[in-house]
Amino acid sequence: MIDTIYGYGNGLIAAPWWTGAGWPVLWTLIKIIVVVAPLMGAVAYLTLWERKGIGFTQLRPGPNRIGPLGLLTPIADALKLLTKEIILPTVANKSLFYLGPIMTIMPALVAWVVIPFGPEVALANINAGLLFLMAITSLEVYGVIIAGWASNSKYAFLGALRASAQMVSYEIAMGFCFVVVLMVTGSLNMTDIVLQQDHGWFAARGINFLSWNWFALLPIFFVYFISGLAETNRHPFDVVEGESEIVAGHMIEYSGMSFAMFFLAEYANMWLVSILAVVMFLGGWLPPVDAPLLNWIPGWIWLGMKTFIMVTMFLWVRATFPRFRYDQIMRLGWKIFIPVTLVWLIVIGAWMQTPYNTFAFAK
Amino acid sequence: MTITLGHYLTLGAILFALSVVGIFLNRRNLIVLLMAIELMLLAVNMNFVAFSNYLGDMHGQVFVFFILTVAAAESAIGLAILVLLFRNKSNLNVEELNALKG
Amino acid sequence: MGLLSLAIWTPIVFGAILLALGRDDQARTVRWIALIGSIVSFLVTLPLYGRFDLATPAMQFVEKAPWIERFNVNYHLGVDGISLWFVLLTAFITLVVVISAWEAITERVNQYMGAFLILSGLMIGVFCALDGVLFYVFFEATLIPMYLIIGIWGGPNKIYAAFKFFLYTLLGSLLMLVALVYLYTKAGGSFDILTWHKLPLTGLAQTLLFFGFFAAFAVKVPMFPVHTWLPDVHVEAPTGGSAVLAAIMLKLGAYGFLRFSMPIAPDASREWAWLIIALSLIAVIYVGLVALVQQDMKKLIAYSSVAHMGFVTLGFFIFNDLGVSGGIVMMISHGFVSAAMFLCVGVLYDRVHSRMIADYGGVVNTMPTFAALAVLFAMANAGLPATAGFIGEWMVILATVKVNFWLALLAATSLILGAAYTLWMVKRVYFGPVTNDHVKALTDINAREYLMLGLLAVAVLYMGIYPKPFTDVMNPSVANFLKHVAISKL
Amino acid sequence: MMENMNLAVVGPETLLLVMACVIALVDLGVKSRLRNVTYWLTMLTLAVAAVYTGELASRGDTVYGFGRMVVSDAMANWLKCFATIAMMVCLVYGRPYAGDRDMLRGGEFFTLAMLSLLGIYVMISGSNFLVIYLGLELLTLSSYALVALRRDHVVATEAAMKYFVLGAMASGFLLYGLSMIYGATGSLDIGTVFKIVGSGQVKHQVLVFGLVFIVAGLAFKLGAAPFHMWIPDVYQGAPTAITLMIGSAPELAAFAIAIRLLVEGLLPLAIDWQQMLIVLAVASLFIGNLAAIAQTNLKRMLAYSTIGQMGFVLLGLLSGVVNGDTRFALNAYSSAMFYIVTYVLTTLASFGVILLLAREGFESEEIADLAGLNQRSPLYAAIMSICLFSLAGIPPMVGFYAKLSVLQALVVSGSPLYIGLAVFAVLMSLVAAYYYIRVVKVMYFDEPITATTVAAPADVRVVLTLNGALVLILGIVPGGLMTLCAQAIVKMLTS
Amino acid sequence: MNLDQYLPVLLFILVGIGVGVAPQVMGWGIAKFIGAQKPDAAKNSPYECGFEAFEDARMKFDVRYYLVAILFILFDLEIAFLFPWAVALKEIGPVGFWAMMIFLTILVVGFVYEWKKGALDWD
Repeated sequence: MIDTIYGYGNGLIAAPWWTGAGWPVLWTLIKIIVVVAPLMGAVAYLTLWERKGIGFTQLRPGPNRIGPLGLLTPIADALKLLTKEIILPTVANKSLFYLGPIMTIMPALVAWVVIPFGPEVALANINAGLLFLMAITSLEVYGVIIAGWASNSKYAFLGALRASAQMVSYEIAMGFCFVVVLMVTGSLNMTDIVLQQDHGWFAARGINFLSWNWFALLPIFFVYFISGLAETNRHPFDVVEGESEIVAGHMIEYSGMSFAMFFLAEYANMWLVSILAVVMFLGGWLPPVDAPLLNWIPGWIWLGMKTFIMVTMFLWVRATFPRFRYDQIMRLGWKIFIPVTLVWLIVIGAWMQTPYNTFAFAK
Repeated sequence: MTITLGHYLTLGAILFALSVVGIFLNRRNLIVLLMAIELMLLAVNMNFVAFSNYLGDMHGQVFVFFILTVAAAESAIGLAILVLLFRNKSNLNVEELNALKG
Repeated sequence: MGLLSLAIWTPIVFGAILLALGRDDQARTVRWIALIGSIVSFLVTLPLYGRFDLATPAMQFVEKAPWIERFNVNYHLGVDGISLWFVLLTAFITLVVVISAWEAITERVNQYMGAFLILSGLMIGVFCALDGVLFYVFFEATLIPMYLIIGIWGGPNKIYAAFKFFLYTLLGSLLMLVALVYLYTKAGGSFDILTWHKLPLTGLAQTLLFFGFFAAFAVKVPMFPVHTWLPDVHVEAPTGGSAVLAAIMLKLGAYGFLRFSMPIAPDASREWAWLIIALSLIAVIYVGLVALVQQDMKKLIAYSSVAHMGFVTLGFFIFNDLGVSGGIVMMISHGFVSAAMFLCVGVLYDRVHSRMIADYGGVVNTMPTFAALAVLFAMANAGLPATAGFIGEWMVILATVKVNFWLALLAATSLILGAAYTLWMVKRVYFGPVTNDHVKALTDINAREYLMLGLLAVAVLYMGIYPKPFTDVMNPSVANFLKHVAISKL
Repeated sequence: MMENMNLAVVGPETLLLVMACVIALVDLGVKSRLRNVTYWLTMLTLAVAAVYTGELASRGDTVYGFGRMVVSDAMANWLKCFATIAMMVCLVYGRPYAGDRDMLRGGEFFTLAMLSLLGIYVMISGSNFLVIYLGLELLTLSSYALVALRRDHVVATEAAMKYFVLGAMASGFLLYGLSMIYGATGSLDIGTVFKIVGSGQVKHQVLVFGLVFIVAGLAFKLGAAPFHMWIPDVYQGAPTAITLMIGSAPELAAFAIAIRLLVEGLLPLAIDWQQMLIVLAVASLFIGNLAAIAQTNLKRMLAYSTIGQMGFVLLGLLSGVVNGDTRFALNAYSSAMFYIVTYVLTTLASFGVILLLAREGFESEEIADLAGLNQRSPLYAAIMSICLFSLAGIPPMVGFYAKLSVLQALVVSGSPLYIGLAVFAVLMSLVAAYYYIRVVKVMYFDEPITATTVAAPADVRVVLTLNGALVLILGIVPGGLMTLCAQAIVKMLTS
Repeated sequence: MNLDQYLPVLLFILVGIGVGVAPQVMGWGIAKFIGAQKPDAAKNSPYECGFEAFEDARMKFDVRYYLVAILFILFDLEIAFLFPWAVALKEIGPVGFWAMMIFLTILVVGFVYEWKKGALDWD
């Protein structure tokens, strides 16, 4: 069906500029919107799900006024933010002040370009997918730093410093996690990473979910998930905007839609980290067991389900754990995660040198 | 218009020239100096990658990898020295680096 | 180890020992060791004369060992009739200088004595070296101890003098270095001086080499326009420094002409002889006149040295037997006489602390013995017959007459001028009534000074009365030298 | 790939690397102020490395390793051996000084010294642009950190900053040149580059374009004018112990890469780089020596003198090929090598004396601070003056033979231009003699400003005396070292 | 090399920037339109819990942040080295594995050094 649409569009105008450049661009834009629009919706409703979920944990109803079960709350929030006054502090660097939110939201969205939603379904099935992901998510720090610096406010500045230090610290642990995944996959291509998990000693016996990376790389999976929490500045690593200390961190001076950008980016990142976890560790769109019924369910549903579970974990953690102290955060990142990942990296590397590794079955 | 080796090399040369000019003409801030140095290495990288691709030889890209790493180490040390200097002098003005003369 | 090596290294070893182990609070021991060292050094040079074969012009006591194989540089020593006496002279003067410093030097005695002993060894090395690099090394190395001697123990303006000395002489010798390297190349990788003597060279090359060497040696001699460092240095240098400088170091330059310039570039030497002769005559006459008006005894003797050395170069560049021999004899005699003159000034200076002629007068009344010796040396300096100074001047003038009468006449004015400035100084310093309290308080020389001046007096008289041992040694070599120089290399 | 790995080639490097790591870790547990354990461990390692490289060098084999990426030949091993000894001497001299100035608080002093030595090794052994570059960076990065080791010292940090900026720029230049050569020849391997450039198939303009940058980068590293700007500032600003460290052993490495790049790699372009080197040499001699006269700071004066001395090294390097005739290569390069080795030896002793005189809170950097040193300590005054006379090229110090061999290399070529250069060099060394003997004058003729005697730890005293004596002894018997250099260069040229 | 695959990346970046710019412009426009734009000095001054902002906010801050930044640069680069190695691990065999182990050993030495030096302590 998609091919039909593509072909129809391509035939719309017979000029070479259209078939050569115009239509592919337009087609790509359409695809991008197909990804971004649901993502925005998911982000919006994640906020609601978060409030509802936490409310449930704390034995209260959560938002329930606007729409049935409060289902229209995100829309109301959006409207509110849209109409709020945008404040530009007098001492701020004007252009940087506006650049901050852009630099925050842009990477959070762009990273989705390499996410595979199915065997052949990815906006850009590039060979250096994971590398691209690392590169683009690293830019996230710029948004924080620029916002903190441009605000020219002590709280913002301190918050930005803290946030960036925390983010870069956990980025290292996360990078090591990526490396380990790469070792067993042997490819940077996200689709390959998923497909590789379909092979292995367990997969050959039908219990596919044990061949997924999470099992063999369990410590790495944990480190990745926790680093993901820290990367997104989520609980319990949310000292960045610890209300009792530095109010709202680097976004303190922002209001209205500018603030909404940060907000959107944070939730988009949560989705991103979750879906990445799924792609890298939980077999992406693959069904857990090699059964006809499960195989019949479309891959994107599996992917969606897994991702939803992962993102719910974020909320669960938030509802459960108290906030870390900053020094504890740094200690966890540097002194525990890095050694753990290093050791596991070496173990996996050594294991792969032996003929007894489960990855030997790959392809 | 196809992009040829010459274009890459020209870009590299322009970047290189920019960085040299940046180093010599910059009189305001040391950070800019560090950035100019990084830019210089990037210009070299541009050359190496372009040549490597043109020659179909991997060694140039390997070289780039090492240059990147060294550049990182270099900027780490540069930053460290910068911090020291800032703590000692409380500014990063190039023109005020004048304790040494003769 | 050959005799020449012994002659070179004995004083250097003694000097090094003094430098390394001597301490200021043991000045007495240091002096005695220095004395023993200088005596031993002198004694080891005596067999050179004893065993010298008077019949041959060839190099004798030759020692040759590879030194820097990479550049084919050899430790190549040897003496012929031209250089033999300078070896002995150097050792002798060093002995005298060590004695002269016995009481005058009280600070850092070990360094003073050590510097002189090492200097002595180095200068002997210059006279013995038959390898270009070896020669240069010794030639240049003498700068260091001399620089320190002038700078540490010199007079009030010593630093200026020391710098002037060092830089003037270094400039010259660096150009010589280029010349040496050029010769090495031309000779196909050999630094052997005797090989260079036989090396055919083009006219241009000879001229360039000649001036390369000229730069080094003319400064050292010193010849007329570049002589200005000498008076300054003499005035500031300590007595011993002046003595060694005048007696031996100046001869290094003149010796260089004989060993390098003339035999290696004979054609250029002949071609440019007029220049050297002209400069020499200017030195003799003009500098003689300058000497006449000096108020400072040391300066006067310094200018007189320049004039005398002008005579020496004049003798060399008229290219005949008598002239060259005369020049060499004059170098030796001047070695004795100028050293003695400076030491006499030193004796006075130690007592009165002044070198100005005007501060003295009637010294003969308080120091009769000393005055007698001083007058003897003054006469020798003026070239009076029966003293050492006479023989050389006479030979050179005689040789000049053979070439050109008018030149000889001009040269002969030196006798008049020399007599004038020397004897006038003698008159003002030693004779007449006692002019001031300082002179009245003078005491005559003690045994040590007597010994030192006596030794020199014996030498001066002996050479003046019986010069045959000196001329006998050099005759075959000089003859051979002139024969060689007469042959064109073009 | 595997079969020509030849791990033995990097034996000394491995030793240094392992021990550098070990020492870094051992030092973590060290409490003493002077870091005795670390110090002796470092010295032991360096001693072993010196013996090891010396042994390899005297064997004289030329061995390639890692697919011709590294080479271990006689020249490399001798230079490594000398560099190691130089580094040991630096550490002996520098330790009391560094201890007084709280530079030993962490153990970085020794670790960084070892790492910079490792960089020197890699540079010397590199036979591939990449390896040379990595060695160079290891050396310079360690040096930057060493210069900034006195964290609370404004001048030192400023010097570090200048060193960093200009050093990084020099690396950038060198790299840019290398990238051009790589593009033109398609290889990073020096031997291959040599063959391809020699075959004449490559466009000359591209090569020369790259060459200009390479020469500029090398000139930066050697400290030749007009790329000398960092030398005076860094020499003066850095703590003296560090000045010594960056002024000694690294010069050997800079020489080695100059030989590797220009001679082993780009000899067919000699006509082009010679002209550049002539300009550099003349400028270095002129600027270095004239600027040195005006200095009152001893370290700064020695820095300018270094520039002048580098002019001589360049003269040695450039005289190797005359109008495409390589007959004189051996002569020229061995004279340059001899020059640089003896220069390092002399520098060690002269900075050793400065270090020795520097007491706590007093740097002894001004020339005037040496006043009357002879009265305070005749021995050290003698050592210093031996060094200065050696630098001035007065026999019988070793510096004279260095100058002689370079002049000889120039004159032997017979080219009038080169003879003219020799005369110019000679005149400049006269200028140099002026400022060198001025220091001697201060030490011997001036009255001391303080009467305190000079005290030094026994090891410093012994090593310094040996070092000074060696300058003199090598001046009396220079033949051995000269032959050694010649043999090393012969092996390098024939391989 | 197929660069076509990168077209979506480029476009997505543009879209991403657009998503950043558009709402801000929109929010600004709407706020202006419905009159919710009433800035005053107090409102526009930096937030300081009610105090006057009496000095520049870009003050000197703790050196440990620099340390983290520097360490990050270094470790991130190690990861850059590990990336191609990890991808190719299956092809390069034991030699590649051991080469990287040497590298990691040195890295670990550096890491231990930092740790013991207290560079990783935050208090």
